[in-house]
Amino acid sequence: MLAYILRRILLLALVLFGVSVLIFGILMTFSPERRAATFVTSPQQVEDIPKIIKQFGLDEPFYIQYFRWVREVAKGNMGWSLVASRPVTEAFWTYFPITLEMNLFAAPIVILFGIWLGTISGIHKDTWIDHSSRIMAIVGWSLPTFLFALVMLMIFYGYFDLFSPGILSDRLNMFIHDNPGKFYRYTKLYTMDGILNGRFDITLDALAHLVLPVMTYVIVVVALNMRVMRSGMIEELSKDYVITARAKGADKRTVNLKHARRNALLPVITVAGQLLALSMEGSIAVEVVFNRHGVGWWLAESATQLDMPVLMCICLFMGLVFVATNLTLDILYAYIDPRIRLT
Amino acid sequence: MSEHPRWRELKFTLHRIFRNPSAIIGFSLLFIFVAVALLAPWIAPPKYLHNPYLMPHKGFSPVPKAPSKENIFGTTDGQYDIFYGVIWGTRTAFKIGFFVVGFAALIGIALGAISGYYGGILDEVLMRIMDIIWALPTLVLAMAIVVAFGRGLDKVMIALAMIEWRWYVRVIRAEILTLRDQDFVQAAKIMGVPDYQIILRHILPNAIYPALILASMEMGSMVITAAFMSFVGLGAPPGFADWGQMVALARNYIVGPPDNPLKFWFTIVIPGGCIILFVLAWNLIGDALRDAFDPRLRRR
Amino acid sequence: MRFVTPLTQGFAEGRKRKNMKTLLETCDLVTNFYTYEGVVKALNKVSMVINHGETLGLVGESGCGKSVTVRSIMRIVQEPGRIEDGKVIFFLDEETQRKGIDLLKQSEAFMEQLRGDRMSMIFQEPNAALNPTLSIGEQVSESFLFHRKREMYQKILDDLSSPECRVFPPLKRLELFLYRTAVRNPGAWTLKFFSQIPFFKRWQKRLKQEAMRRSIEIIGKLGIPHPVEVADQYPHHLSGGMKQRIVIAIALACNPVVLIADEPTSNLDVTIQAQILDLLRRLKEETISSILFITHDLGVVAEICDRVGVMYAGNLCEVADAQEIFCNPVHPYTKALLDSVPKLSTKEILKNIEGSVPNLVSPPSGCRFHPRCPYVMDGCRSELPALLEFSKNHFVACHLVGRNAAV
Amino acid sequence: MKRRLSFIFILFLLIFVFHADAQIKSPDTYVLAYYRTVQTIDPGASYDVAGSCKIWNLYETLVFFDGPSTDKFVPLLATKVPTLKNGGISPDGKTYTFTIRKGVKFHEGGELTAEDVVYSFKRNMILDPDGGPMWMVLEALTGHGSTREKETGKIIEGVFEKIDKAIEAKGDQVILHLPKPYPPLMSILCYASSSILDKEWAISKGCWDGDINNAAKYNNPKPGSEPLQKIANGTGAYRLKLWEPAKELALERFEGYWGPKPKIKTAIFKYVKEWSTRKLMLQNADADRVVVDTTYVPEVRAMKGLKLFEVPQLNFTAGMFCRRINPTGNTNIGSGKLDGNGIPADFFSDINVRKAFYHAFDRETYKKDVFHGQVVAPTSPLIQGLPYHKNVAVYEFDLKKAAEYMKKAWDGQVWEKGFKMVVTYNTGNVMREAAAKMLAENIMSLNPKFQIEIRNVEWKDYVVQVRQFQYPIFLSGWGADYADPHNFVRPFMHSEGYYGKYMALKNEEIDKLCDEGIQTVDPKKREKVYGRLQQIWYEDAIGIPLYQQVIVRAYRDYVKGYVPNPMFTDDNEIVKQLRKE
Repeated sequence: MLAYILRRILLLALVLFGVSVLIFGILMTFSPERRAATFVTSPQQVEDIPKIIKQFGLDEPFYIQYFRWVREVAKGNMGWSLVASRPVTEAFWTYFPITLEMNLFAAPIVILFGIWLGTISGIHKDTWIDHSSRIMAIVGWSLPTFLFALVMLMIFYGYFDLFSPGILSDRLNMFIHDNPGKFYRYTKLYTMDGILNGRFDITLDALAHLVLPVMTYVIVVVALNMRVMRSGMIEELSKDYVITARAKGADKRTVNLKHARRNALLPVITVAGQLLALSMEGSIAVEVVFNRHGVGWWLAESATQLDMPVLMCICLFMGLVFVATNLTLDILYAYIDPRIRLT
Repeated sequence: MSEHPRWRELKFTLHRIFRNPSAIIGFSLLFIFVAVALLAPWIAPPKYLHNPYLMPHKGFSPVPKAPSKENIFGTTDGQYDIFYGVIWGTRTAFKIGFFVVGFAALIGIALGAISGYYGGILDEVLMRIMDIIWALPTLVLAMAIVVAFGRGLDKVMIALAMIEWRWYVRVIRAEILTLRDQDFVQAAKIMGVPDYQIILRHILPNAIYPALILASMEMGSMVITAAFMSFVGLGAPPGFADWGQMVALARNYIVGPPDNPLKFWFTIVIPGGCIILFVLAWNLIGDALRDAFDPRLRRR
Repeated sequence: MRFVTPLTQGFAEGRKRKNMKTLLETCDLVTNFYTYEGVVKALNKVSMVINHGETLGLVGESGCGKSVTVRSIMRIVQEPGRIEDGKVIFFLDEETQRKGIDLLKQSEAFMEQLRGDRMSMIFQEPNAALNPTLSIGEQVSESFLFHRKREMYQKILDDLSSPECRVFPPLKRLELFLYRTAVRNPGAWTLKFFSQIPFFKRWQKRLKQEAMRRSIEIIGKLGIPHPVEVADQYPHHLSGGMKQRIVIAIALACNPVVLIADEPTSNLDVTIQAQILDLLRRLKEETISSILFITHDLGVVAEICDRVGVMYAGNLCEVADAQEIFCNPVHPYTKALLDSVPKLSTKEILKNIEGSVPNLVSPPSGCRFHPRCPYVMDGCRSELPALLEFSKNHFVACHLVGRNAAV
Repeated sequence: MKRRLSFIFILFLLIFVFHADAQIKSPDTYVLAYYRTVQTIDPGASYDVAGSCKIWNLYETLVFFDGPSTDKFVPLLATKVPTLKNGGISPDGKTYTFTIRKGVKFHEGGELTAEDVVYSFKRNMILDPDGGPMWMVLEALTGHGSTREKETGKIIEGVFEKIDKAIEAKGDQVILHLPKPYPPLMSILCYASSSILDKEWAISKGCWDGDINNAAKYNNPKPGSEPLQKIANGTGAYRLKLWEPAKELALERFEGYWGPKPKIKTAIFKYVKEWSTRKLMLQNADADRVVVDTTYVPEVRAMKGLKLFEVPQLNFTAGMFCRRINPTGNTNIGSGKLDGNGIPADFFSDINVRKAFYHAFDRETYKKDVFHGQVVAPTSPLIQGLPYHKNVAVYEFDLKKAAEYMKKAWDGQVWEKGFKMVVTYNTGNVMREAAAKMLAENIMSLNPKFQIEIRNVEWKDYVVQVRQFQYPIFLSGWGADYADPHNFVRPFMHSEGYYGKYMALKNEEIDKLCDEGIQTVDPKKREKVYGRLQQIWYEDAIGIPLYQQVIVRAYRDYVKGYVPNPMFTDDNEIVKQLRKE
């Protein structure tokens, strides 16, 4: 077990190195001029591009620049983000909680709701329940997220003036900023902090701003989970031990929920893991539309404006998340499925 | 019982597939799309012969015009004829799907099969590489690649293909690892059948189903991803007949003027609907395939 | 000049003659499977009888509907199978002795009460028959939790109320209260309520412990070394034979009246097979009254069965005492079946049966065996022969026999 | 099931909680939703509209534009505006004298002195980061466009001494010494880069320590490392409350302000990229004003409860012909020869080609369709709102004429062989996209042998490509730094000018006129010079004037007090003049 984890950590190192080299390599395909141009914000400034290239040594060979970058990172300096116009690490820690918060609400709903739907339609295979719920899920799945998000925005915010976009309404935001003494940012998550500080209005307000993003995200993503769960259920229900259980005198409910579902859950765990690992890019469109300035939004901005340090930072982070999730998943697996032993 | 067993199997599978209502819906939808794609030049004769994917437009006004006689689906931002765009967009959609999936599947299956079959150091190395590739967030990588190699749908397609192959490696390899040690493969080995034949004749045909299912699912989702790229501004240029691009172009008209918020419904509903139906079709087919192929769900 | 009677009366008389009580009886059982290929007519009016204290063997080629028969009896036919017609009459206990209960007419709930309690089942494939993600103990104790709740409640109550049991008083008072209500009626809402609340739902802990204790006990009875350890192991830790014993343990947990063994030994190697058979025989003497033993292995039949039913393509074609069957089989199929078994005594080469089991989507008209029957007559093609008493306690469904008997 | 129900339940609960108020949300807070990111609020470094317009609220300059005017000024931190008449400007136009207002407080409590003013100018000039705004002041006060040489990036020796001499304090007076007369100086002094800092505070924050000898090490910091990037301490009516870059920037009323007390207590500038979102915020009065692209003007017109201002801008966009395209590895000119599938590198050096393209551009449709008539169709870089502007002739839309010129071009070869090229615009700019397409389609309609492909390129790629002479035609614009013809004529027409260079213009007359125009003070003379220049633009068909934007500012109708001024883009907001009622 321990050896296993250790090996995984080694792997992590490998992954991070690989990822960084890859992304760096891709970004290096730009001409130095182009990369210098990222610092330019108005036509007048274009004059200074050669100077900028000099200043940052953008015309030096790949490995030199790469190692310069590594050295900086080792010093804990991930670079300067133009999009956020502040150091990348600092920016990351301001944006990350926003994305995290959204996913903290979305993920459980996605997973549980998906499992629930999957179980239902698995049990009632080929009945109208099955078909309708599947079609529903797939339709959700086939919606382009940004489109759906905009529609949601129009319906709720446009018609009913509900759930305004953003993260927190100005009044409260200003309040928080005005008296940092009264409102501690323990977790950086507004909902949590609101509770911890006994300011439930803030929690509620934050929730109100979360409703639309979470809803959109859930409806789009749930299909993934539901599908796996469904086929899992169908498969398990066809197995012999189910009959054994029936022969024991187990009632349908017990058979479905205790015997079949337990086994059907295994593949779902994997999917859930993927969801977790991908949640960040999953939230790009949502964050852009609902004007939540989280990592997803930052990513979109940086990718289009070619904010290299940001891309690097986020890719590395995602690599980290990915490996970490897989590790936890494997452990979870071993816990749920007695047949698996980690070696 | 004289016919070849695999052939019988196939017939049986098809039989199963078409018992499944969702499959019927899926295939009929797909059929319509294929027909439209093939007949595009006759349904909507192109204006610029050197590039039929350029949507014709009268004037430049950004304000969409409601459906009328000359353009039956109305015009979108920039006065592009939605009807034309939808028709030729079908081709684009298929292009994206087939290119990305085909390319990715080819690489993925080849690599997966080889590393799964031979295992050993080769497998080890490939798996480590896979670990790295998997750790890369799809969209980020896609964006980076596109920004690096320039905008445009072709770039998006290349970028996606360069990422998606990892799925097929994973799927195929998993299948092959289970098949590799089974008796019929061992038998073939003992009989001295060359490896490539074993892989092609004995293993792949049994391992291919998950890849097929995956492929059919991806055919749809790739279109969505491409649409997303257009949304971020990295996809097809405005005026290019591509559903995703049209949706992205129309996104500022989802919310109409307050007195009549649905004024511009057609700009979003028509191309959006196309995307949804297209993806829906492939997904339904994918589901049907899964139900049909999955050996554990069969014969019942 | 012998008087010919249809099966049921025949047995009615038979019962009068030597007071052998019928335990379970199926009449014209019809089960179909609605598959994509079409309707598989798996059972075609199967009628048979299991008496108290006897072991009935059911033999036939694979796919002839043996398993379907028993699953239909227990009403656990899986999708897309459906029991279309017929009766399954169970003579459960004294008051139902006269006219038994038709299981097919009972509610699902009733069946759930019955299954695993009065009638239970052993399965062909021990590896598949156990839930891989539940511990052995859990799986065995389930049977108790389903059928022996009240009894266990009672026991726990006694233990609790006995002075030497030490529990934190208020908790004890609560538990006492709960278990009393439980004994009075297990479905009381208070129990449901308490089972929902996080902390208090632990009141059922004792019940689980009790069930576990019992299951360990029964596991031990079945001759499994250190049952305690085994109880919290998982199926994949055990060997095939062990698993099969566990399956049997599950089946016998609530010592049923009738045990249905669906090819319990066919996937085990010979030594284990022998052990399992011994085990069954022993159990038969001790606990269970009757066994319905399905197999395609005539040797096994000869070893443990009192009576034998031969099935072909969803029909019961011959029923008789084991001796009778082996000494003078009547139905051509039975003959063929016996010929195809190697015998030490004779040197003759084995005969095999021409053709194969017919596809039951479109079964042959009339007698389903006629395409393979050496003595086929035109009557066979048209109508299905009824199961008639050929000689005492020897029933055959064949036109030949009908002819002979008539003469 | 339970889960889903509870989810829906929460949803409805929230609906009830938050469906409360609909009228003026928070009367003393002003919210502006826009979509340009602020890089820095250091007056010496900020050179983008987004940044400078925040600075105008935080800091103050000596003088400022008088209401809507671009060439009349009101004193701000100076007691009066220096002119030739009141002797503030010396007759030779080389010295400017300002008397500093008394009793002005900085946010952090410091008192404004002449010393502060002197320090501020020097400090900013010394800072002079790459791509910064300081070139204007530097050019005016030292004659150098930068503190560093263009190519090498080395510091020009003696430049700091010049800076040191250029400005001095006498009691409560500040005197600027110019190397030569510089007419636009006054409007440069209004620009954010001439804001006044508090000397002590600035030094304490790590700015230039006031000793000219170690100026060099304060010169040209890396982006983001300029000391005042995130902090501000000016005399402005508002102090910086919070700034989360690329998210929001909040201003708070400075109670110790010397002038009349502003009505708005808090002003929030929100970064909202998605138009639909911005629009809905305006519609629901969650924003008091949002930045509206010309494209979407009809939508805000349709909205109720708004007050719209149409503000012509001091900016100019043109389609410019590159007369010496760089053929190496250039995919935009096809074969690079006049053989029917390409164009020669000097294709546009033939005036007939230029005129043909000129005639192929349909100004009327362009105006009507793309701008809903909401635009000034300029005739030359010297646009409306600038002094000495006059309407010169333009080549009207006329495909026949275009065809004729094409026939003449390259003595007929163009017409018979045809050509093939790529015209690019920068991604997302609808106006330029339309222009490019219009040109291309009209030209292609002249002759099937003409093939023009339209491509879109990310703006930053675009500028880089332009600098490498990659594009035969490039569409680009220029916004006013200060309201003087020089700021427009030079970049577009001078052979050394920003665009002139990349059009490969070579015309001694133009260059002469440009330099003359900037060095003469006498309005009469200047008028002649700039009149001539505008004429040349037409005669030489230098470029196709596309548009001079008229932005539409969409306020909620309860916001009062806005005074339009062409100098300010729609990101800008002088908050102190606003009130909600």
